Amino acid sequence: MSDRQFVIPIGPQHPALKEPTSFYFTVDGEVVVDVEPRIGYNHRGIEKAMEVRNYIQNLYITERVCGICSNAHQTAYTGAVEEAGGIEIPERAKYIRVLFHELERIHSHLLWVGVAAHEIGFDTMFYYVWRDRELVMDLLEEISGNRVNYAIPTVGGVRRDISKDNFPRWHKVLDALAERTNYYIKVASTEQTILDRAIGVGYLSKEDMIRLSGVGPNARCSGVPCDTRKTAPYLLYDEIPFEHIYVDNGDVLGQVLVRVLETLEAVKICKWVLDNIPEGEIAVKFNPMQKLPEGEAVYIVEAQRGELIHYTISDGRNMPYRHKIRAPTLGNIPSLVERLKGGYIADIPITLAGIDPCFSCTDRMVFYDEGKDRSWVWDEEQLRRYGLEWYKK
Amino acid sequence: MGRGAATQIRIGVVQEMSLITTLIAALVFPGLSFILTYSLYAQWIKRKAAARLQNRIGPLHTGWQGILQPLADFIKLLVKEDITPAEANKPVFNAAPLFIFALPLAATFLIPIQSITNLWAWDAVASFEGDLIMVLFLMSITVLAIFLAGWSSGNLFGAVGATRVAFMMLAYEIPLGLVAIGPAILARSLSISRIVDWQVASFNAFLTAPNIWGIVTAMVLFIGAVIYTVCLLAELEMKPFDMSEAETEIVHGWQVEYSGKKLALLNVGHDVKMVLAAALLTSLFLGGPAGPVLPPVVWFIVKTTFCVFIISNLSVLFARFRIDQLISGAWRYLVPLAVLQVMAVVAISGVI
Amino acid sequence: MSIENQTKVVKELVNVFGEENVTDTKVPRLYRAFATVKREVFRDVVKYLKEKHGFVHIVTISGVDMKDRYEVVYHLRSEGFNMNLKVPVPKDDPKVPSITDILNGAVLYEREVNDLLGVYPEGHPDPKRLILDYDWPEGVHPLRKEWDIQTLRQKVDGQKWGKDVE
Amino acid sequence: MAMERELLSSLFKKPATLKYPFEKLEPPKGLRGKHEYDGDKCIGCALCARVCPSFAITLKGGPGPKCTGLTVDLGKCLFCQQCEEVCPRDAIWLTTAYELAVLKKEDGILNFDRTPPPPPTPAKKEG
Repeated sequence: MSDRQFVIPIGPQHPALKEPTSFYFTVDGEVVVDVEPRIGYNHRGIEKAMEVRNYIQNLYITERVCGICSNAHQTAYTGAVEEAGGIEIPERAKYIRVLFHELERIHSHLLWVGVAAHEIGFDTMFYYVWRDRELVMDLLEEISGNRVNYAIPTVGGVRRDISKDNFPRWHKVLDALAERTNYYIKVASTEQTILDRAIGVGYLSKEDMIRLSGVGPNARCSGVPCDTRKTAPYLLYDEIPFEHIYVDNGDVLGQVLVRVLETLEAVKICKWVLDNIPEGEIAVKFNPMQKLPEGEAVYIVEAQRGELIHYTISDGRNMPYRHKIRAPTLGNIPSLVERLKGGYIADIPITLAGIDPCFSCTDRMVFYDEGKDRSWVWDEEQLRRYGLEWYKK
Repeated sequence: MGRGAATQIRIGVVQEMSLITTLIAALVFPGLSFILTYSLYAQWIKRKAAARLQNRIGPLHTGWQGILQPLADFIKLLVKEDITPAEANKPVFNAAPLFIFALPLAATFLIPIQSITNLWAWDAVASFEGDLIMVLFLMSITVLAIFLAGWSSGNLFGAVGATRVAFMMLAYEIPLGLVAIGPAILARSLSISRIVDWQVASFNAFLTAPNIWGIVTAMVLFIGAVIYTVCLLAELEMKPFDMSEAETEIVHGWQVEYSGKKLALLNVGHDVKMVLAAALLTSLFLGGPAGPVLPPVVWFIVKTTFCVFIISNLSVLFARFRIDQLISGAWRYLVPLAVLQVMAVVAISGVI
Repeated sequence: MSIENQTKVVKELVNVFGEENVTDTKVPRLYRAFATVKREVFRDVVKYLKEKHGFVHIVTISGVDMKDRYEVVYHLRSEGFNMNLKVPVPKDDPKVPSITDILNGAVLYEREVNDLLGVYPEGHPDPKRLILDYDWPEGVHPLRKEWDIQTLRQKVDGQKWGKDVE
Repeated sequence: MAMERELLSSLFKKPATLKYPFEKLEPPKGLRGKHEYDGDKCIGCALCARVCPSFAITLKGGPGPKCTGLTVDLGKCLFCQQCEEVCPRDAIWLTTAYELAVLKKEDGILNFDRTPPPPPTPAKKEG
């Protein structure tokens, strides 16, 4: 390190990061030379916790791996468990799962557009996008009973049915969403300050992206056609007509484009589901204490942030022997580091936000404090005293 | 504004002032107390306007429509714990907020607002030939104080913010000065009061005998006002030029280590600076506190409120620029435009 | 891509590397294949798959404690086709050859397995801790089955974990 | 400048923000909120406690007929509605009450009581 370079720590607590993680940036003036990521601040031991809960309880644990892609995790989890246990789910359940998968994609992508606008200092767009995102949030809350953790897929089907009477109204909401998304596409493509901050920022070529195994919109913006819904269709995606979206910009603008265009596609898929859903049962019975036969299964879905894999091993009990989750963000960190190198300090937030990082997903395994051999909680008074003592030094 | 109303405008004359009136002018009205109260009001206008433009409510519960919220925030910050980092250069770190607060405040004393002996006349607390230069000088010195504040805090983000402030000054200081000279050339005076007088006189003359040169002058000055507003946004470190405190990049830039009383001072200092910016915009381009029927101070409040609204609107309209984009943009567009504007002003002043 | 093609790829693997090195192959459904690969030939298998069949994408690496051995599962992908290579690792010698130089994307996953299961990737360019804290005790790997939550909980606050769980 | 028109039109529109404690949003019908319990229907089968993913439900007095009610720790609860789904007698269900903030941790624990049925008569034992 020459004397002109210094290290800027970003995180674990930093306004550009919505979740705790840490990056050490070596900068030369305003230019980033090297990056060292450090994750694990949000490590909750979910994979270990799943080994002592039965398959129904784990449903809700997987949902809480991540707040935004809760339904994607559940879809992957139920898919893996059903595949390992040889359970066939009813046709109608598949439609409802797809509906939620796509509604969640709309809400997640709109959320991302808002966050990205905030990262480049465009708070106004952030407020407006999040206001309009309430449309889909309200829709999800109405169908599932919760804004974030829908708890809709269950082993053997889905938990709540949808009523035909509401379809005309939902169609209207989806139309409104498409209209607003189109408006934001227009804003993003005509507002010069946004283009200045997005074009050429955090560029990564297709070859590098393939080499570093990037996933999701992060890879598709560099021209890698890697949408699992197209390459290895699951649920109903081989029947649904929709576009495989990828652009070869390779920069933040490409990420914006991929996400907003995918939002429009997701609206289309939702409308298709509402038009084509068959009547019938929504779930086959699965007892909470039911045992699964021995076996293993890999289930890969396309979450909003990219390919999400659940790998489950059953040893014949009513709880998994081992359940492995790999969230998309972990797969995107190597390419993110490449994207950050050579950029400006000012571009760090938007490049970081560009992969739509979700470190809750990424850190998910074990918590145990070995040295102390006990757990404890501090109350306010103790915290205050600790703070005072710290400052006396 | 009708012709009859316009003729009612009286031109302020420097009154003979006793010591007591001078003290009252400096400390109460239109000096210290008025400016402080007014700057809190301006902060409320800024916040409320930004909130409404963003389809939010904004301050609401403290006072009518939350008008006392800035005061409440100020008091809250006063009672908060005041931390000086161990790494900081303590004398500089402690003194910088005072300068950041006091320098813009001193500059507002040179803005003509209201004479306290004559309800229908305007007058600044202190007015002398060349006070425009003094105001610009005080504004530049404030930037130096800001730089020292960030640099002395011993924080990496503070240091980055401080260097960015200094870089930004390179970008906006020159067009800011150039454009401010335009009205001064036309008024053939470097005194803000004289510039206001000239604006009123020429406006009245225009109303009695409209001619093409009046319109041309107004258009050239309008371009100047636009450039000036852009530079003021950078001076105030508001979006799209808030890269010196950009919270998503460098947390809060040069302010990052300030807390408690010092942060309260910094915030009020920022508001005073905003009032100063709006007042300068008013004085140089909008005819200052002059207006029909109502006393000057009312016109001053109306016009500066309008300016604060414009600033607030502009600051919610754009994404943040990068520091290199600001500098290259300023030197590529703003500086040549400002030079052209000054040349046009010189040409016009030769004609009229 | 059809299931016949996938079966062919797996068969080819067995033919090229020998039945003693590639065992337990199965193709349960479209886009999925499993195979157990000996540690000695594992790097060559990955190289072969990358060059011959376009398995350039590594999805993740899972570490499993199978009681008598550890198993490191490499989930590779070519387009949609997902190949899962299991590499058994004996408990007294928990090491696997690193494949980061073949598939660059594996760099973090190998560190993760090293952290949580304690299977060291030999030849990894930067085998630092990834998830666990730097002052986490050496040789403690949470995903090993001896780190049982029941006993752990008892150790922490003397309670049985999960009142009614079997 | 792309959003200026939208911004100015917002000046004359009602803000999107709800003045929350003063005006409240009607929750949708299916919202998963606070628990409700009917002691007369409960048979103390403990299914809800066994299925709860976060072990938020405890049976007072143990499972079976001697059960005297439930405690539900809302601090632990995930509001997944699995307890309602699994209950064979519909004795526990989720309402749409969503204002669950409390000042003390202990106030967040719902306490439901149930009069246990009279001990089985000797005649029943014989049968």
